[in-house]
This record gives sequence, C-alpha cells and structure tokens, in this order.
Amino acid sequence: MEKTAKVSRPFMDDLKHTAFLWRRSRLTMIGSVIIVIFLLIAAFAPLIAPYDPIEQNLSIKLQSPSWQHLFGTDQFGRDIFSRVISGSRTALWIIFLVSVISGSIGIIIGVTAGYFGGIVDEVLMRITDMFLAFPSLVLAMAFAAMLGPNLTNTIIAISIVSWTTYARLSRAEAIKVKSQPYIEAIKAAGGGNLRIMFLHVLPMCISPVLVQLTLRMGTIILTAASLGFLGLGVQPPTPEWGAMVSDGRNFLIDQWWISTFPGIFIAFVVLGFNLLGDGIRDMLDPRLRR
Amino acid sequence: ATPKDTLVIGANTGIFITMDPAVAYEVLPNKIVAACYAQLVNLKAIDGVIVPVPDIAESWEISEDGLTYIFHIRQGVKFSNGDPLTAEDVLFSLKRPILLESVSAWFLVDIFGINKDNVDEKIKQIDENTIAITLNAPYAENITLGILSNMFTGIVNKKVVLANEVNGDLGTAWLADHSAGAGPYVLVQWERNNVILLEANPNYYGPQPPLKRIMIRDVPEASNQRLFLERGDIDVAWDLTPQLLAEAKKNPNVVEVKVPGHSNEYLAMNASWGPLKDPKVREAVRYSINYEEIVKDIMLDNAILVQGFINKGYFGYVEKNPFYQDIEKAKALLAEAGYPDGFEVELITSNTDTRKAEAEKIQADLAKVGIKANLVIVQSSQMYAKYRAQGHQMIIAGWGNDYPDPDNLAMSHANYRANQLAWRNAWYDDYAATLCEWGQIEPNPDKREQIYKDLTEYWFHNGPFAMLYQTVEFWGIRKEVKNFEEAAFGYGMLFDFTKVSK
Amino acid sequence: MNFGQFLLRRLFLMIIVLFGVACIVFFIANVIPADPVGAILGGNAPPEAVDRLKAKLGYDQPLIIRFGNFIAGALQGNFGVSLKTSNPVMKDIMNYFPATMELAIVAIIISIFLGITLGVLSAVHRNKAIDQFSRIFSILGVSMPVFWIGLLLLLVFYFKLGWLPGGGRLGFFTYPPPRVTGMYLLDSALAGQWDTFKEALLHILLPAFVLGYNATASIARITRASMLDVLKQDFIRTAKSKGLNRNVVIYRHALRNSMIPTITIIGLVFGGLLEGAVLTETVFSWPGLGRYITTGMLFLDYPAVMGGTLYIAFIYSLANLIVDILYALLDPRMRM
Amino acid sequence: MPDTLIKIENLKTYFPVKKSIFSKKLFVRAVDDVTMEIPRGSTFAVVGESGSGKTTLARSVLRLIEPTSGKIFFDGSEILKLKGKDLLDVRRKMQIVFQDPYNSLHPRKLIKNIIGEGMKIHFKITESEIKDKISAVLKEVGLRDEHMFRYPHEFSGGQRQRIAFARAIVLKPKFIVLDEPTSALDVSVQAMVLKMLKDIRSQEGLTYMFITHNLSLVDYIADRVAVMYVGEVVEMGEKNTVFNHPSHPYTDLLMASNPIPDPKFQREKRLLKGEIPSSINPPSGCRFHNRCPHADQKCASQAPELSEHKPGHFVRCHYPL
Amino acid sequence: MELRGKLLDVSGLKVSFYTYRGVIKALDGVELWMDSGERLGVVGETGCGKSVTSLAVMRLIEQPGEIQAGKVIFNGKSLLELSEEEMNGVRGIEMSMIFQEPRSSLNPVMKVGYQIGEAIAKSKKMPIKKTYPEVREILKLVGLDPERVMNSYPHELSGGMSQRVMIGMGLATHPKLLIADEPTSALDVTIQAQILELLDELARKMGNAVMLITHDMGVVAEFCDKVMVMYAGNSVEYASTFELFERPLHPYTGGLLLAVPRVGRTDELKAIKGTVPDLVDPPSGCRFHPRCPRVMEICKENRPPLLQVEPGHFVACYLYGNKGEVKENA
Ligand SMILES: Nc1ncnc2c1ncn2[C@@H]1O[C@H](COP(=O)(O)OP(=O)(O)OP(=O)(O)O)[C@@H](O)[C@H]1O
Ligand SMILES: Nc1ncnc2c1ncn2[C@@H]1O[C@H](COP(=O)(O)OP(=O)(O)OP(=O)(O)O)[C@@H](O)[C@H]1O
Ligand SMILES: [Mg+2]
Ligand SMILES: [Mg+2]
Repeated sequence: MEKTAKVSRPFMDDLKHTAFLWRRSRLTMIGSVIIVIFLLIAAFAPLIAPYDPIEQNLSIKLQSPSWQHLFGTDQFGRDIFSRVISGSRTALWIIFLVSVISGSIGIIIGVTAGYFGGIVDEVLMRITDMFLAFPSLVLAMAFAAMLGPNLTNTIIAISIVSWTTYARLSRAEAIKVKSQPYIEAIKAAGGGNLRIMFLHVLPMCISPVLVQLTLRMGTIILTAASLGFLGLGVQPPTPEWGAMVSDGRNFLIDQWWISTFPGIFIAFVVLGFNLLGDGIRDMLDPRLRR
Repeated sequence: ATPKDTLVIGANTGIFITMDPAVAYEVLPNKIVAACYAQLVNLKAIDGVIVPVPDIAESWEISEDGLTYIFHIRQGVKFSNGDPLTAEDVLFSLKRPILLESVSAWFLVDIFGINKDNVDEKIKQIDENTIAITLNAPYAENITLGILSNMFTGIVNKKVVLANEVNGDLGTAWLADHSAGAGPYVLVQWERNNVILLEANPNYYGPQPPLKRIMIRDVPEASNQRLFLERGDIDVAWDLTPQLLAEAKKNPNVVEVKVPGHSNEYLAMNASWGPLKDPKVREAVRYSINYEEIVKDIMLDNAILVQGFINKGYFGYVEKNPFYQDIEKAKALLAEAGYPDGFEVELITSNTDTRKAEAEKIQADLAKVGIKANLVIVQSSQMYAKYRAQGHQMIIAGWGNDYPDPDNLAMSHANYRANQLAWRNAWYDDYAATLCEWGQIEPNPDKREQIYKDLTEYWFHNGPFAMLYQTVEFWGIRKEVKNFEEAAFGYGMLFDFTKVSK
Repeated sequence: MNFGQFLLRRLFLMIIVLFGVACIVFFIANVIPADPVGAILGGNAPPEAVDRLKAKLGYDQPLIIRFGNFIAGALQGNFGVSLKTSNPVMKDIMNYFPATMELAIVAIIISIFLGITLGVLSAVHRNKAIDQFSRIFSILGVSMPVFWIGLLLLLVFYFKLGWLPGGGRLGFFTYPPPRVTGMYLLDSALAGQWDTFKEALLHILLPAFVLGYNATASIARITRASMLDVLKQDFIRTAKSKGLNRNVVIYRHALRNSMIPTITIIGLVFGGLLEGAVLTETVFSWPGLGRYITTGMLFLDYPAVMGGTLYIAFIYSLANLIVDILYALLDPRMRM
Repeated sequence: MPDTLIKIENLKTYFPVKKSIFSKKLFVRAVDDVTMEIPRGSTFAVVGESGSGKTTLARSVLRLIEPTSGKIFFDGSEILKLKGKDLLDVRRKMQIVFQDPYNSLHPRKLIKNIIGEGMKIHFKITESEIKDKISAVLKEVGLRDEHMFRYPHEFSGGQRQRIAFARAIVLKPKFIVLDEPTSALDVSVQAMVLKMLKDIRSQEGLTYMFITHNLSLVDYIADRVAVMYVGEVVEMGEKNTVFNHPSHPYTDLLMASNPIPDPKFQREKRLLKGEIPSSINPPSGCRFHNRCPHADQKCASQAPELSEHKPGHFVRCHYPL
Repeated sequence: MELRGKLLDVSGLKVSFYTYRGVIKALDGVELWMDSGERLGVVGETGCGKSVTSLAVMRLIEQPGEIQAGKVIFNGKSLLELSEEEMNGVRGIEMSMIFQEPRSSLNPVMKVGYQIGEAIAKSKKMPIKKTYPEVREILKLVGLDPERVMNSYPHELSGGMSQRVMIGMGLATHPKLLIADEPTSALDVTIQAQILELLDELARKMGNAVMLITHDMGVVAEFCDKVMVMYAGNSVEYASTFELFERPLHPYTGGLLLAVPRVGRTDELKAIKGTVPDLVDPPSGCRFHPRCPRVMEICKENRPPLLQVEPGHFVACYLYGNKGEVKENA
C-alpha cells in the first residue's frame, strides 16, 4: 500500500514555509516588527499617551520636544506625542474599515464578473475601468466633499476609489479557478452556479486579495492623509496624522516637530505595511516560490 | 533679489476670477483692478478715516430730494492707450454691470433699485461732461458715495471694449485678463495660477507711480510664501498666517506691516435651530468663549478685540466689549434655559488655517460648558451654500465691508429684511430691522450715531452673533520696500499701489 | 482579429468608459450639496443676486437637460464655460495641461529610469545588500506622503541650500519660450533658448522627482518581481546552457521579457502621476491641470472640475491604449 | 448487440474563436460529428493525439459544456433535453475523473468535504451518514479513515487519483469518464491505479469511458476503442480487432509510432509525417489525407464516412487497409 | 584515477537544495559515464534526480541548490574546477542541452533564427547577423523550412517544430555531447517518433554522444546503447540496454520493468510497493530498502557501492556486491 512520504498538517506546513521565508528576508522581518509595534500602540494608546490628545492648553503652546513633551506641543498646547499615539487608532480604524469594505466590494464584483463571464463580465469590468480611469484623489475629494468630511465619509470615499484593484485581481483569479478541474468536478456532481461561485471559487480568491490588501494598507493611510492635507478628511480635534502634518506645515521651519513626527509615523507605518506586503507577496507568489 | 523697479508679490491667486471692473468682486483682485482703472469716485484714508473722494467725477451735486446725484466728469483724462476719457465712456461703464447682470452690481440693483429695465432712466448723460444717477431712496450721502466707490464704477474705454466684444458680452471675456482703463497701471499679462503683471500707465493723469511694475506670483501655500520672502524671491508675502509672520519677521530682512482691516470674524448661531432658539443659550455661548486667547494666542495679536458689529474707526463704533469667558455664568445661563448638561451642535466653518484654529479653539471652549461642538470644515463655497440655505447650526465666518459706512454692517448683521447675515441666522427681529432702516436714511449724523449705538446695545444680547474680533491685515515684506503701510492702510476698502516704492 | 480591429475595439471601449466617467462626474458635481453660483458671489451677496445668476447660467434648468447639454458638449470637446475664468473649459485645459504633462513626463522618465535600474539590480542581486537598499529606497517612495516630502525637499534644497528654485515653472523674470507645445522644456529647446531650457529644467527637477518617486517604487517593484519571474523561466536556462555570459542573459534575454509587465504598470502609474499632480502642483506652485481642478473643486467650478476630470480620464485611457499597443509591439505573442 | 448505456449521435461541439467584429465567425471544431455506442459494463477507450477532441467529447457527454448539436442518450433518455431535477439525477449517474491529480481536488478543502460535496447536493442525509459513506468509499479505493481530515496536498499523485475516483463512485454512478487518469503518474504508481480501476469496475458494475493517448494502456484495460483524429472518430471497434488489424492508415501509423519497451524488438521505421492539422481549418476531404501515405485525389476532395468495414468495426477511410 | 568513460565521467556527485523543509539531498553520490558517440539513457521515477544530474553536469544548478561534492570530468577537463568564464566556453560549444518543454525553452520575444544564431556566434566569435546562412543550413538539417522559421517567433511554431529548433540549436556548434532532458515527453507519440528519429539521424551524422533522460522505457529501448537507472538520488544500475532489459539485476529495475504496460502484454501489471522516499530524510543504507522485496539487514545500514558484477554491468546492490567485496576497483 502507498503511504505518503511525509504527513503534516497543511496549515503547519504553510506556516513553516512562511516562517522560513520570513526569517530569510530581513526587510520583511523589519516590516512585521513595525506593524506589530503599530498595532500594540493602537491597542494601548490610552495607556501610552501621557496626556489627553485633545485637551488644549494655550499656555504651553509650541513647545519644542522635551522630557515632559517628548514630541513637543502644537499651536494649542496639545501634547504631540499623545496625539500621534492616539492617531494610530484613527489610522488603524480607517485601514480596517476601508480594507473590509473595498475588499468585499472588489471580491464580489470580481468573482461575479470572472465566474459568469460574457456580458456580466463586460459590464462589471467597464464599470471598474471607469472608476480606474477616474483620478482617484479627485474622486475621493469629490465624495468626501459630497458626503461631508468626517471619519465615516472619509472611509467610504477611500473605499469607493480603492476597490477596483481587488475586483480585477479576484476576477483574474476567478477565471483561473473556474476552469480548474476541481471546479468542473463539482459541476459534474451537480453543483449549481451560486454554490460553486460562493463556496468554491470565492474562497480561492480571498488570499490573493488579502495579500494585495496588506500591500495597499499603506496607500490607504496615505490617501487618508492626503484628504486630511486637503482638509477633506477626519475633522478636528480627532487626531489624524495627515491632518496633523497638514496643520503643521506652516510651522515646518521653526516648529518642525509638529508635522515631522506625524509625518515620520505615517512613513514608518506605511513602510512597515509595504515591507510586509512585499515580503508576503514574495512568499506567496508561486512564481517566486519553488 | 527682485529688480529695483518692480514689486513682486507672492499670493494665492487660485480664487481669482476676472479683472473686469464690472465683475471683479474678491478683495485682492479688486485692488489689482483698482490699480488699472480710474473710478467715478474713489476712497481715500484721511486721518485714519476712509472717505469718498473725487476721481473721474471731479465734483458732484445732490438734488433736493436726495434722490439724484449729478457728477461732473474730469477733463483731459486719457486712457492708457491715449484715448480721451469722455462722459460717454462713463455712462457706458456705469451701465455695464447692470446690463451684464454682474454679480457685484447687486448694490445697484438691490439697494439703489436700478435694474436692466430702468437703467436708461436712472443713469443718464446730461450733457457732454455730466452724468446723473437717480436712486430709489434718499440714502445718506456717505452710503451712496461709498457704494459708488466700488470697483464696478471703474471706467473702461468704450471703444476698445466694444471692439473686443464677442456675442454681445460687452467685452467681459476680453476684460477678464486685459485692462482698458485710466488707472496708474496697466494689466499686461495674466497667466492664471501663475503670474499677474502690471506695468505703469504712461498716460496716467496723476503723478507717475515710483514702481514701474507690479508682479503677483501665484504661491498657493502660505508656508512657501514665507520661504520665498525670506530668500528674497518675493517682496511681499500676501497670505501669511499669524504664526508664519511671527516666525518670518525674526529674519532681519523681513518687516511686518499691519493695518486695521475692514472686516470681522464672528461665530453665528442659527436662531431657528434647537437650543439656539433660546436667547439665553446664545448668551451662554457668548460667555463661554475666551476672546482674549483667540486674539492673543490664535491670531497672535493680529486682530482687534471688537465685539460690536461696527468696526473700530467707523462712524457709530461702540467702544465696549461686554463679553468675556465666564464659565460659571455660561453654565448658569444654560441651566436656566433648560440645558444644564449642554447639548450637541454642529459647528461649520471653512477650510483655512485660521478658521480651523478658531474652530478648534471655540470647540474646546464650548466643551468647558458642556456644549459638544462637532466641527465640519468644508470649502468656503460649500459653507456659504449651507449658510445661505440656513442649513447651519453654528458657523464661524466673517464679513468684509463693501463700503465704509455702518449701514453696510447694520443691514447685514441686524436687518433680516436685507436677506443677509441676520436673515441667514434666522434672527427675525423687527425692532432691530427698523432701527437699521431708519439709520440708512437719517440725515442727522448725531441722531444716526445714536441709532447705531442703540442698535448695537440691543444686538449684543439678543442677536445671533458672538463677534470674535475685527481683523487686522498683515503682510510680511522685505525691508527694502517703502511706504507699504501707507499704501495698505484701509486694505479691504482700498490699496494704493502708487504709494509703494523700493 | 487584426490590429485595426483591436484598435477599434479598444477605442470603442474607451468611449464607453469615458461616457461612464462623464456620468459619474456629472452625478457627483450635481449632487454635492453646495451651490456653485453662490460660490461665485462670495459671502456677502443676497439670495436675490444668487437666483438671478443661477437663471443666467442655466442652473435653474432640470438636471436631465443639463446632463444632456453636458454630454452633447463633451462629445464635441466642449465642456462649457468655466464659472471661474469665464473661459471655455477646453481652452483652460489646453492652457494648463501642458504644464502637468511636462511634469508627468519628466517624472515618468525619472521613475522609469530609476525604477527599472533598481528593479533589475534588485532581482539580479536578490537578497544582497543592493537589493535591500533599492527596496528600501523605492518603498520609502510609496511610504512618504507626497506633500510632506515635497515640503521637506523644498525646505532643504531651496530654503536651506538654495540649490534649486522654490516653485513655479520658470524664474519670475524669465519669459516663457514661444508656445508650440506649451511644455517649456520642449519649446525652449525648439526655439534654441538654452538658458530658458536650463532654467525650466532646474525648476522641474524637484517637483518631478517628488511626483515620480512614488512611481519609481511601483516600477522598481514590478520590475523586480517580473525579472525574478523571468529569470526562473525555461528559456533563461536555455540561454545559460548556450554558454552566453551572465550579462547577455540578463540584459538581452531576461530584461525584454520582464519589461512586458512593467510596461503595463507604467501605463497605470502614469495615470497616477496625473492625479498625484494635484498635491505636487500645490506644494510647488506649479500652474497645472491638477491645481486647476483642485481650485475648481474648492470653488465649485463644476464645468472646470467635470471637464478637467474627464480630460484626465481621457489621457489616462489614452496612455493605457498606448501601453496596450506597446505591449503588442514588445511581446510578439500579442501581435495579431 | 450488447445492452447500450450511452449512445451518441452526430455530436458536434464547436468553440467560437476570438470574436471579431467584421469577419465571419470561426470555430474550433473540437468534436465533429461523432457517433458511438458504449455498451453497459464495458470499458470504452478513446485514443488520439492531443487536441483531437477527446476531452471535449467527454465534457460534452457529461454536459459540462453544451454541445453545438447532436443527441446523447443515457440509459435511453436524451440528456441534452433534460432540465432541473432530471438533469441533476443524470449528473449523479455520470461522473468524471480528470487527468491532472494536482488540480482536480480543491486545495482548500478537506478530503471529507471534497468527497462529501456531491452527496450533500444529491442525497438528503445526515453528517454522520455522509461520514460513514466516505469512510466506506475510502476503504474501497485503498485509503484509510484518517485521510478524511487531510488536505489534498498531503497526498501523492496516485493517492489523489484514488480520492478523485472515490469522489466519483460515492455517488453510485453508472458511468465514469476517466480522462487520462494516469498520464501524470509514474509507471509503478500507474500500475496500482489501473489495477484499482479494473477491480472496482467489476465490483460495482460500472461503465468506463477511458481517454488516453497511450496505446499500451488501451490494450491493457479496454474492451472497445475509438480512435479520434482532428475531432472525428476515424476507427472504432473491438480492441483486439482494431489492434491486430488496424484498418485506418492513421491507426496503423499511430501503432507504429508507439515505442516498445523491448530492445529486441526491431520495428520497421514507419513515421507519420507532418503535424496534426488545426481543427479550425481542417483539411478538405479526408482530414488525414495530407499525412496519409495512401492518399489520392479522392481523399483530398471527398470526405469519407464512418462505415462498418467489418461487423462491429467502423472505419472512416476510402481505402481501409 | 582511471576514467570509466572517455567523454564524461561523473563520480560522487552530491547536490543539495536548501529549503524550508530542510536540506533536500537531491543527488547523493551519482555515478555516470559515457564514451564518445555513445547514447546513454538515464531513467528513473519522478524526482529521482535525473534533471538535477544533467544540470549539475552543465553547472547550471541555481539557488537554493548547491553542488557539494563530486567530480565531473568532461573531455579531459574537470568541470567543477573551471571558472565561470571557462565553463561558458564549454557550455553550448562542447556540450549542449535540450529540454522537456520545447516551447517555453525558447525566448518568446526573439526570432528563432536569432536564437540559433546566438549559439553559433558565440562559438565562432562573429556577429549574429553573419551566422544566418549557417542558421538556414541547420534549420534545413532539422527538417524545417528555413525561410519561414528563421523569422518566426516561438509561439508561431508547434511543439514538434520547437523541439526541432532546440535540437538544431543544440547541435549547431557540433558539440561532443548533447544532453536531452525528456525531449519528447511533452509531445504526442507520432511527433515523438519523428523527433527521436531526427535525433538518431543527426547524432549518427555528427558523431556526438547523447545523454537521453526519460522515464519512458520504450524510448530507452529504442534509442539508447547504455542505460543508467537512478533511484532517489543514487545511480543503482548501469548496463547496455539489451542487457538491462534482458537481465535487470537491481530489484528496483526489475520492479520498474514489470510495471510498464505494452501492447500485447496480457499479464497483470505489477507495481513496486510504497512510494519514493522524501529526500529530506532519506532512508538509511540503501535508499530502496523500504520498498525492496529482497531486503537484507545490511541494506538498512550500509549504502551499497555501484560495482561491476559482470562485464559492463554495474549495480549497487548487496545481492551481488557480496557484502562490500569489491570486484573491480572503481
Ligand atoms: N473551452 C475551449 N474553448 C476553445 N477551444 C477549446 C476549448 N476546449 C478545447 N478547445 C479546443 O478544442 C480542441 C480539442 O481539445 P480537447 O481538449 O478536447 O483535446 P484532447 O484530445 O483532450 O487533447 P489532450 O490530449 O491534449 O487532452 C483543441 O484544439 C482545443 O484547443
Ligand atoms: N530548485 C529546487 N529547489 C528545491 N528542490 C529541488 C529543486 N530542483 C530539484 N529539486 C529536488 O531535487 C530532486 C530531484 O529533482 P529532479 O528534477 O532532478 O527530478 P527528475 O528525476 O528530473 O524528475 P522528473 O522526472 O519529474 O523530471 C527532487 O526531489 C526535487 O524536489
Ligand atoms: Mg484532454
Ligand atoms: Mg526532470
């Protein structure tokens, strides 16, 4: 009787391989460390932040970094360190919601288009093209302006401009998957379209979309920050990094700390996501695997 | 460094629309247009007071009933291209805004009652050198001349303008970026979002200005204006924030210039919305704001603490600031009004650094008395859309005066019938409105002054406003630039480029 | 399907897409609860004045008629008259677009050059120091907010060091070269005005770098991935087994194949540059279409926003069409 | 004539090639006018070179793609006309095992779910019943209970084909298409799988359609054989008849090209020249004429019919050998 | 040391791949030798190291793989000691290679003529354009229409045509050895027969040796003079083709032959039990022992060396090697 050469759980095996590749890529490690730190900061923000991030105290405004105020204070005398720390929550919330919303929109549109093909595909893809051809920052600005600037609407605006990638990706994946013998086998066994699409094709599209999502989380923060910069993002006094950079740009020369620290945090977190995403893609890319 | 005979100004010109005197409406474009055109009457600062003075109208008479004004046209004035300026040009120029239904002509239409249908009767050439304008009410002379000193009375060269007419537009398209006037300067180039260039008019009827050229470069970011200024690439930084100015003036080559402004900044409350209906609540709001900190810490003293609606230096100004931050009092008032725990309100304002800072500051102040203000910071166009539709709850905005008379401020801030700010804030108060309308036509200055004082006193505690401050206009300039302050005095109303030298 | 048909089909799809964009942009512009007419009038004008102007500009007509007019106009390349400049929007676009195009082209050249070099080096020296360096360098490009890095660079290279100009397309007192394309670099070169050329070049360096940095990262990344992919292909093994030396294998055999995905990305990235220009142009006082649209947006100058957006969408689609054609030229398998 | 399970009449399956706006539509004639009968309980082999339409034929029979025209009878009912529940029922009775063991099992599902999926669709039974059935069928194909909770990638190629086969037979079908079930496997593994297929066929009374391009396998497993060439059946009959007396020149040369694993065997060098023609523009007349050593004028112009050369032995040739 | 093959002698070749699963000991002491003009078949199951062997001989093993030990003497040169540059002088000139997937083995964006020309240009040190007349000759030689194929891209050719191009490219420089890694397994039988025929004819004409890697016993039987059987990274049996099919000595070879179906064979196919071992953790001793029907104690501990048990017949098995007694010094 045959016997498998080596029996191991697939999950463990994948994990092992991933860990192996992860360990080999120093940049990916750095990326993950950054993200873990980011997540920890967001999780424990109220404990880490020494001051109330929105409480004004004009008597101590514009103080340069010191032991009392690690990152200095802003024009309202708010502690920048505390604001930056609390800002991580805003950023995380935006990332999380945008990812979930745009990921789901994208995957559903993409899988539907890819699975059914033909006219459905044609229509859905043309819609995707429209959103793709639309200058996305302008689109986000317009939506933010239309809905009124605030956190929720910022999230909606960014989601509306960012689902296209996932749609294309999952469409491509769905097309690949739907002609696989294992899908035909279910058809042969009498499985209906919806069953095949949602139970069998869709799960296969999730992981490439997830990878892309990680890769794009950086972009999400940046778009949010750009909206903040243009004054269309999260409204004050909620600490949001992009708006902080924007507010501090008038102070850039003399009170460099106001926009520099949030700027560094944006750059760092985005860097973390990019390094990690890049690494994950390298790890999962079957072309680069082997 | 910039050339000796040229003044280089860095400004955000993104919002500039047109240089047609009949249409231009924004403050800085108006001043640029003003440099290119002689007007029927002009304004001048005399001993710190802005008064109407003759320009193209050498002199004028007012009819008995106070309704008709006869203007005598100055002789020997030439347009920049050398054509003589005649009463025909004046008539043409005065009718243009009305025929064009220009936005800035609303004074003529909505105040003077001159419109497309009756314009030929209301504005007439009497003889070769005189023009008559007939009003619908005997407005105080200061009001009439103040309104007529607006940019839309800039005199254009009829021949040139008509030569450039397309589709009966009376030359507006062409005039948007050309000039055909008799002012001290000529608009030689306007590349939008890039540069505006004025050159001295060799045919100017007054003395030649010391600077041959004025160049306005588009620098949208205030912080960049500062960089340019400090490096000497521009002579004047137009849109600095108080903070940027404070930092820039540490540079020995940079000087700050400040003049009192002709506008104010206020917090307004929609008197038809929820808790704000109650005058006690509005009073409570007025007592929760720390006005001093706004002037000192936000504006860095680039503002004047004025709590009435009439600017300091204006006829009828009330030298009294009854409000200050008194948290206990404010809380007590709120409790009296039935809101011991405060309430939630939406505070809208436009997206400029200053407004944002004020909004954040006021948000923090209101929080102290339990009012939770949610900021909505939008483009000013959107803010105004909402404001006009009475769709706001609280708003931080400002009013720039159109003519140097308290009437302009009273009508807007207190007379809901004028469909202005008072109306937008749903303050339908007939007592105040009546006082305003009376003030408009009261010929006796003393009585008039008393009317405005009474009105202010009433308005303080009943109105829908918390006046934050009267603005101060400020610039950062290179130290080589001379007499800038003199030129800028009265900014908002006037700006005299001919005074500046280097 | 021959090439003509392919082109025809692509053009047809492009029109559909642009029509869709037009619908979206019209929808957005007309649903934003703000009133453009009031915006022209500023804060002081009374409602009567607003109503008069609305009627004059035709904003009192029903939505559907305005939409019809908009589409009919757009089909003829006429986006109406800008509320702000009172010029036909198309004229304004023609005025501003060359500045943006010039910026985008220089940026894409910089980023293609940098991106491909970094990507190839990275792939060839995978996991070596140079790979790490080039990845960090390029990833930083997608990590830093454009406006922030723009301000920083301006501060350093203009304010502190004074090496590069602080904004604008030319010095304040330099006259632009005679207009042919509207792109100063090209026009000054055509006119033989080399001083102007040099000045324009100095002015464009910083904004183009800032704008292109982001694109550099995308290009480097995709080049690296596709290069790694290609290097694993069978035909590379064949080339090696022929005894060709390493450089020939990499640059003659692998590079061209790995350019195929890169080209696609360049098309997408180019679209990104056009819209990234919105921020860069603000920071660097660059009088381009991005700023035209942004100020239009702030001003609720709908014809300008709609026209500008549609135009960018058009250029973007065109860029992608060109990419598809290049693609076909580069990859014989795609030729039909 | 033995009892017929499947009867195919004039089946055509065309695929449109790249739609073009102007020129008239072109088709890949993947299956072109195929007629055959598969007796119950037998193994019917279909051989042919790649692209000859074997897989397409199979997929058409199972209605995984809609044929362009023709009729297919399964147990007497015409399946191309079936809808809804009837179709579902026929689907259960016809199953397929694919060539590539690595792509025929859903990589994210447990073996239990892969095998159980069909039962969930067709039978109203409980989880535990499903589990019992799976456990039984795993035993039948030579696997063990514990394999139920593993993922496909934990299995070797041979084991995967067993699982794929288990998935098919658990629905109690009558007919199974085996599309090159062993061509991705090593010879020694192939030997095991083939043995299992043979055993289960006799146990369960199944009918097989066995698709392959390996003539040696046909000889080993099949009862009847059809040889396909560019979408058409060129020769069909009892395996022994066809193999011992190939009557179509293509079959003859195909046999001659098949390498024999025996160095002693010195066969005459008879090569089939040229390449397989495209099924978009098949040659006129007899599709084989341009490669055929015996072709003449008639072959080039006139297409031969599939005719009964000898009883039960069909050949599509003007000059059968 | 005396060489077993005059043209090529590979001894003790060890190659490992460093992967997440651990170190894959893909080749563990492979022995292989050939004389000039000879045709050696290398057979074995998937994953036994046939391709890796051929790549190692060409020194084309890439990360994460590494040649760890062994000697490759080719035409008097010790290949593993050459510099990369010297090796490039051997590859493609003295020794060339063709692969299983003919279509993906050609560069898709280059014209076929150019790709063949490149190989010639290098050996003759002339510009590629100048080689075109010669390229045409070669195309004619492999039975293709030179004018059409010269300027075609690989995707315009069928698999059979591509393999002809590959063969032409491989033989263009008249190498002494052509390594063909499953050159026909992606092709149809009728095309396979054509290709094998072509290879046979050309090798005869040019007198080069061919190392044919395959798992098709039929192909071996028809084409090869000698056969090397590999199992799990080891050479297990070497003999002339006739001898090997006639009298397989190694239990693995025997099992393999019993599992091969053929037309006219009526007996049951017999499978070797068990599966190929995992090369990360290979069995101790003889790697075949867990599957071997005639396993002995010693097989589990010691690795049998490849020894000559009869003239020209080598086998690595204790059934013949008399427990380590060396019949002939290797
Ligand atoms: N879905 C499809 N769309 C278009 N053409 C197709 C499709 N499926 C198959 N074909 C074409 O139909 C012809 C027959 O293909 P089919 O897969 O049936 O051949 P086959 O005999 O199974 O070959 P193989 O031995 O390679 O499996 C081929 O030319 C193929 O390219
Ligand atoms: N790049 C690689 N990375 C990791 N392992 C490899 C790599 N290349 C080959 N191997 C391992 O080396 C062993 C031998 O592989 P090789 O390709 O030589 O087998 P083969 O005999 O050619 O098989 P096939 O008949 O399938 O071509 C296999 O176990 C394989 O897993
Ligand atoms: Mg098939
Ligand atoms: Mg191999």
